[in-house]
Amino acid sequence: MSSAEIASLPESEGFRIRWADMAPFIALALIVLLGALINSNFMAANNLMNVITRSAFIAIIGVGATFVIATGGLDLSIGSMMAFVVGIMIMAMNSLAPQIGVWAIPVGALVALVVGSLCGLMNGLIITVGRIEPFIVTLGTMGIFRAFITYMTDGGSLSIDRSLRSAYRPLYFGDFLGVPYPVIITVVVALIGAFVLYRTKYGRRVTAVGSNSDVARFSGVHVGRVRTMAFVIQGFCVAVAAICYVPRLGAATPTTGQLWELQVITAVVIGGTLLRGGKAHIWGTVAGALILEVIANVMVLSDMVSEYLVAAVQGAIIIIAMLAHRFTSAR
Amino acid sequence: MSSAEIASLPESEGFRIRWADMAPFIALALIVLLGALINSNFMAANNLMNVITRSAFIAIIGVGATFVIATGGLDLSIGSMMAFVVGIMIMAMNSLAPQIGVWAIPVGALVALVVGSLCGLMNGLIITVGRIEPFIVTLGTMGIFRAFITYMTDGGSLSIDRSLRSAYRPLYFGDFLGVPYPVIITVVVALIGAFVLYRTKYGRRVTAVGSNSDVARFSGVHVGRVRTMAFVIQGFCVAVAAICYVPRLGAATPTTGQLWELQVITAVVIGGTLLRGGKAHIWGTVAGALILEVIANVMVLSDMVSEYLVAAVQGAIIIIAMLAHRFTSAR
Amino acid sequence: QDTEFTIAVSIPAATHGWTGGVVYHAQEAERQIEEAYPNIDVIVSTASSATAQVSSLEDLSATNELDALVILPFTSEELTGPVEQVASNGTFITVVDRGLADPSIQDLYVAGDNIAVGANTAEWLVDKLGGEGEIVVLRGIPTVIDDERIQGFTEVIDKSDIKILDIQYANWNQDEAFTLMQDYLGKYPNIDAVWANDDDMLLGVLEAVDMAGRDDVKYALGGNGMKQVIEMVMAGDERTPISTPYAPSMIASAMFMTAAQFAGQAPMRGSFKLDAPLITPENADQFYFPDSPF
Amino acid sequence: MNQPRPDTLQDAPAVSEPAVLRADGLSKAYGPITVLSGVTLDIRAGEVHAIIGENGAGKSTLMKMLSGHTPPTEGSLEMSGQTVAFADAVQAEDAGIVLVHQEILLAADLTVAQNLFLGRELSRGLRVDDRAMNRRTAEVLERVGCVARPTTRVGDMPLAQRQLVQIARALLDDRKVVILDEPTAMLANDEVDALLGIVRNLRDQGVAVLYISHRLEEVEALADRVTVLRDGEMIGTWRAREMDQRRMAELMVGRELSMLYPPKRGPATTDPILAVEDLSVDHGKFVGSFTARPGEVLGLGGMIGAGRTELIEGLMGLRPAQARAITVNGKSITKPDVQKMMSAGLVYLTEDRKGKGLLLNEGLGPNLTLQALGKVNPGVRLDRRKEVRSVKSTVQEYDIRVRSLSIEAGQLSGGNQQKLLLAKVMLADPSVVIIDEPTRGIDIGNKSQIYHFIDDLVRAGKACVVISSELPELVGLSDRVLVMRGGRFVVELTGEDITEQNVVYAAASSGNDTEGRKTA
Ligand SMILES: Nc1ncnc2c1ncn2[C@@H]1O[C@H](COP(=O)(O)OP(=O)(O)OP(=O)(O)O)[C@@H](O)[C@H]1O
Ligand SMILES: Nc1ncnc2c1ncn2[C@@H]1O[C@H](COP(=O)(O)OP(=O)(O)OP(=O)(O)O)[C@@H](O)[C@H]1O
Ligand SMILES: [Mg+2]
Ligand SMILES: [Mg+2]
Repeated sequence: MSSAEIASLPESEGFRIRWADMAPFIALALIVLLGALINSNFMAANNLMNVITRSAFIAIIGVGATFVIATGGLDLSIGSMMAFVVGIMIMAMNSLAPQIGVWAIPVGALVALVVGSLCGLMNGLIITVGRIEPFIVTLGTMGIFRAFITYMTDGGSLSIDRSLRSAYRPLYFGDFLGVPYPVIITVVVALIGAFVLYRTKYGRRVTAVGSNSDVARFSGVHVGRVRTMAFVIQGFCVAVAAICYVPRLGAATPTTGQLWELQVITAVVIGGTLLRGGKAHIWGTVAGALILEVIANVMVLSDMVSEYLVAAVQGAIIIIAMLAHRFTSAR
Repeated sequence: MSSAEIASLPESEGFRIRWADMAPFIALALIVLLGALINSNFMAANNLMNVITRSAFIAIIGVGATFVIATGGLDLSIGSMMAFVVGIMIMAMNSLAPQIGVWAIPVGALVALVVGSLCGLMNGLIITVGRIEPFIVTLGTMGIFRAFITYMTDGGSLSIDRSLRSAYRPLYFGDFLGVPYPVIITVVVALIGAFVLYRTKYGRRVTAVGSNSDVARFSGVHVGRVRTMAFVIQGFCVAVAAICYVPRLGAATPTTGQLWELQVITAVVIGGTLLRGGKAHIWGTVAGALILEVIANVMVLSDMVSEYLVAAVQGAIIIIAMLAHRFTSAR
Repeated sequence: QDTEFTIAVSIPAATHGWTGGVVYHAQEAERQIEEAYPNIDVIVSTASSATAQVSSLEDLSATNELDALVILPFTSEELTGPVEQVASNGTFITVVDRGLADPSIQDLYVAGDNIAVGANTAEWLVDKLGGEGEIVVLRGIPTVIDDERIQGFTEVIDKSDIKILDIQYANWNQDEAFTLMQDYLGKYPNIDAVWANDDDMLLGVLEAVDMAGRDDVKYALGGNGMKQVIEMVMAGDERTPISTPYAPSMIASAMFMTAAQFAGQAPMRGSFKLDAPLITPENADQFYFPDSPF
Repeated sequence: MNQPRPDTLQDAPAVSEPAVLRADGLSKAYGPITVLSGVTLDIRAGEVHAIIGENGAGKSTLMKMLSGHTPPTEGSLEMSGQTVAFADAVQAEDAGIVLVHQEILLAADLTVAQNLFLGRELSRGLRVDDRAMNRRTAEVLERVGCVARPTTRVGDMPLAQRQLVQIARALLDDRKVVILDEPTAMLANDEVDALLGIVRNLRDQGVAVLYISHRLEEVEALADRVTVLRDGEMIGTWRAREMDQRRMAELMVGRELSMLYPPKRGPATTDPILAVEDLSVDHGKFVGSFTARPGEVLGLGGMIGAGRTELIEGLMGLRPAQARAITVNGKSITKPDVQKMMSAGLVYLTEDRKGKGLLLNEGLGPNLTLQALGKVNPGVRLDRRKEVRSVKSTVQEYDIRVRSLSIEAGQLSGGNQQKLLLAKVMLADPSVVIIDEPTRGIDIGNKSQIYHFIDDLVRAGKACVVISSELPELVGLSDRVLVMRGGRFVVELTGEDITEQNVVYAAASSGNDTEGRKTA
């Protein structure tokens, strides 16, 4: 092959890939369009801001899940872990509030980050050291975390001290130059996630492990360590989400975060990350989280569907969105 | 190599492999032993019979799930599908009962089998024709089936006609030579499943597709058809479970079959089938279903754990059982 | 003719029998109100968790000028702030069933009394068992409702010589109740009575007791006033002679009262506490709604 | 102890360079099965040391032990006199020993540069330095003659290029010992020449090169010393200049070899059994018309990347393709579909035996019968006894060297995998066989066996299409050759015209057919 030919070779290939990467954003745009058509209120600045702010939780946890899934893992415990971390955090804050006042908030947040990371570490170690399917391990720890939060709340609920509430509230409801804090936090988390995934050695190894763990091992990558670390990142992200969550609802209950794991994994997969690992799209995950939240919002706004059928329509929209972007991006 | 040499080649090195296949049965034995130690009532014939009969549902659905998972798929919709099939079946029976009396039962059962298979077919076709991750598709159809049953029951419950109840009841509560019918049905389903998986061309293709779908495709296997068929089998098994289920409580509610998908997948994985496909153990799945049911039973019988923590101990036992059989069978 | 009014109704999604009844009655009430008062628009929105309920509140108030909000909160603590937010726009607030942590937010309160559901059942049981005996209890999903019922029940039982042998979660699910009851029966050779805290679970319990053919179980009680169970009460069933109403129709009452604000009738404010009297064969027909799915 | 050691055979040189790596009595057993016993070997700096032996002789196993990929069951390694034991491949690489595997071992989802630097990424601070890595990658790629870009995803590249990427990875750092396990099996002439140049270069820089190949002419041209393995035993080490190809082959096989290529059958005059008219694959990227007649071998020649594999995969319906008309055995098909093709009697043996040919985790039986499942089992039920019988007869007929019949396909040696794949495809009893690289990784003794096998097939009235990048093979086997360039056939050669020069000229020249695939 002559060098002239070589020069003209792939070029366009990168373009095609990037086009496919756009799929979740296109799907998002379509669903937003649909929303605007169905209900004129949908595009109200207020409504859009609410939806975006709310999607922060799934997006933040999703960034962590993207790491786990990219290594070929899966974490079903995130919803319960989130409830557990929220519980611990509230307990820590409440017990500190009498002594240190509002300083209990940052200290509690710190506790949350540590506890979240440790929960992730536990998941990771059981999976890598014990060599058990992540599905089983995290299903087990899902039960464990859920039981702990039920125990901590005595089956009821655990509320944050009134004295802390007003100081803490702005973290969810406040904004900076018009941008709500949770959105800022999501963007920061996603930026850091993208940096770690795409620009650091560790991120390189994450995709390598997910793509072919044997090759990674031969190349001197500590496969177990990379996997475990992904779960720690997941735990950390759960804790960040928990920190944003508490000011919104102010309490932990045994049902906090229930079924979030399914939403998070759906967001990650819709975002273009492969469940088998080896490929990761942080920003796609964020788009996926937005898609889910927008669909739920549109369902609330439109009055067309019987209350019983909301879940059906949501499920159908997700499938149709995936089909649509498969058939548009396939050609 | 001479033909004499070939004839003398050792053929059954299979022994070591079969030993690893025993793992779920060993785990089951251990947990039964544990149960016997913890509570003397555990070994009561009555209790054991209850537990075994109860595990029929998960085991029967698990046989189908083993096929799906062996092809590298995943079905999250089974719990809701089961509720949906139960609902349709009850409606069919109730509307037929006035005209054809108890004959409504077999006709209703037939309807269930057809509806179940069609539900599976739908899942399979969306996945293979649309080329979307099974996780996403079946999460979507999970919502759809769940919404349908909620709609059909108006959020309440849908009971079978009183006139059919007594005729139908024995299918769950009755026995043949002391063996409860659900147990017999489970064994029959597992036998057929094992036959199809290990002794037919189709079964061979199932594992081939799961272990490397490219190789299967290059060998002229209809990969899509094999995958779709696995989902149909799954749907059929769900319908069989539904047929055994109705006589027990005689009603469908929006909570029927909730979270069964997680239990079923856990049973399949505990049984030794790999989530990434290519390896399938029908009898392991049956053992896995028993393990789950025995653990739950032991938890109730033992007085040691707070009700809040039951889920934690269950989760921990599953993880520990997996760890134990990993470390015993690894050497 | 008149101004248009918008009433938003936020309730839990139909995840089990009782909430299914709530959804049913809310939808019925929506139809009737919209028929009766053409200038009132009712929006019913269900949510499957506290988080989702907060989200739907945000959605409803961001996109509509709400004149009134009727809410059956998932939990008290978690919904207080968000409802307060809605109230600050001048929206009329009707709270149903569970009170908010700060009662000053609400204009109208239609309360169920979960503690009484537990307590009344317990008192009846103490009376019938003569103050002694061994019983087992099935809990629902770990939530405030469940917690309050159990609290009301155990407080009364603790004052008697009745022993609660065991108490476990069955998640308001018939299947799980059946399974749990089978295990209870296997574990305890003598059980005088069982309380299932909800009629959905009671059906599973009865099935398990019947199958085991155990006649030591003298009483099997639920709660909530489910259609099938009330039929049993009316028929004078010996094992289940009573139930406790916790009518999901309270949402409809609350909606009608709220609508009345805007239909020009006298303003309705204050608290209405629904009693939890025992449903007995004598009064059962008052609690029987053959068309309700619940 | 840094003193030179005499070789095991008397005709080896008495004194030479000191050994950088020395294997002492290495043995390897899998369970009860010993696959290699008591190998003692000196590897010296600045020397190309060839290892030859039949398929399954234990060459790859030996190399894996030398490079830390598998621990030996017995024996020890010494580097410059010091006893070493590598816990894994990484330690061996740190010590300067690198192995290029016979099979492709790369992460398909990563780019070329990412694969090359996996585990030792260059970075500036926290950030990986992609620019520097891409630059270095481009340099090494150019050195090995690979036209891929550093940013191409490996999974999107043809096998040959992947092989070059593997070699490039080994050359990224300075090494003491470079082990190449059949590096040229997937390469065509030009690339092979480039590679031989690289190997010589390495040797001149004082690197010790261990070289495994079934192409004995390469060994003859390159090696300083040659070690022969047979059935897991070491036969001995010789100076290469004392050996010729014939001697090597005899030592490997332990008997005299018959003629390599069967006599040609001459051009067939029968009606075509396969006629392909205007087949267009991947939306016009690869286009071609050709016919195959019973009783002839049609060779498809071309440089690597010409698109022969793609065209045939399209014909089989394994890629998006459309044709004006395809006639197989009288059946006419316009939209290729793999099941239709196979039931019409057309089969294709892939060049990618690991990725598309064999189920590596399954036993011999399931692999063998997968394609012909319907033929082997007329009913729904599997006939397991028949399966065992066909495994046994296959092992015999194709001379698959296994020490146990319950082995998994992935545990077979590379050459034996190829034979199993051939057997699998033939079990379907096809009337037209298309074989992509029929003897990739097959030893010299078995090569002629496979050639004769093809000859028998064709003489029995079947047609065979052979894609081969090995020119002597293409020329020695074909009755007619079509040469492809840039996704199009450019020349048909018959009879006397089938020569290496003509094929190379047609494949490489930019004659009047200049429309390059990607240019425009
Ligand atoms: N994991 C394993 N378990 C059992 N046997 C194995 C395993 N790996 C390799 N073998 C056996 O070891 C023997 C030697 O294999 P090896 O790959 O070293 O041969 P080779 O000389 O490289 O052959 P080829 O030229 O075909 O590549 C073969 O019989 C093979 O089946
Ligand atoms: N994903 C891809 N990206 C870029 N080029 C590709 C890709 N896939 C295939 N090609 C190109 O397609 C052409 C055909 O590749 P391939 O090497 O399989 O052809 P071939 O003629 O069959 O060669 P061989 O002699 O190896 O059989 C090459 O030019 C290759 O670079
Ligand atoms: Mg080899
Ligand atoms: Mg090729």
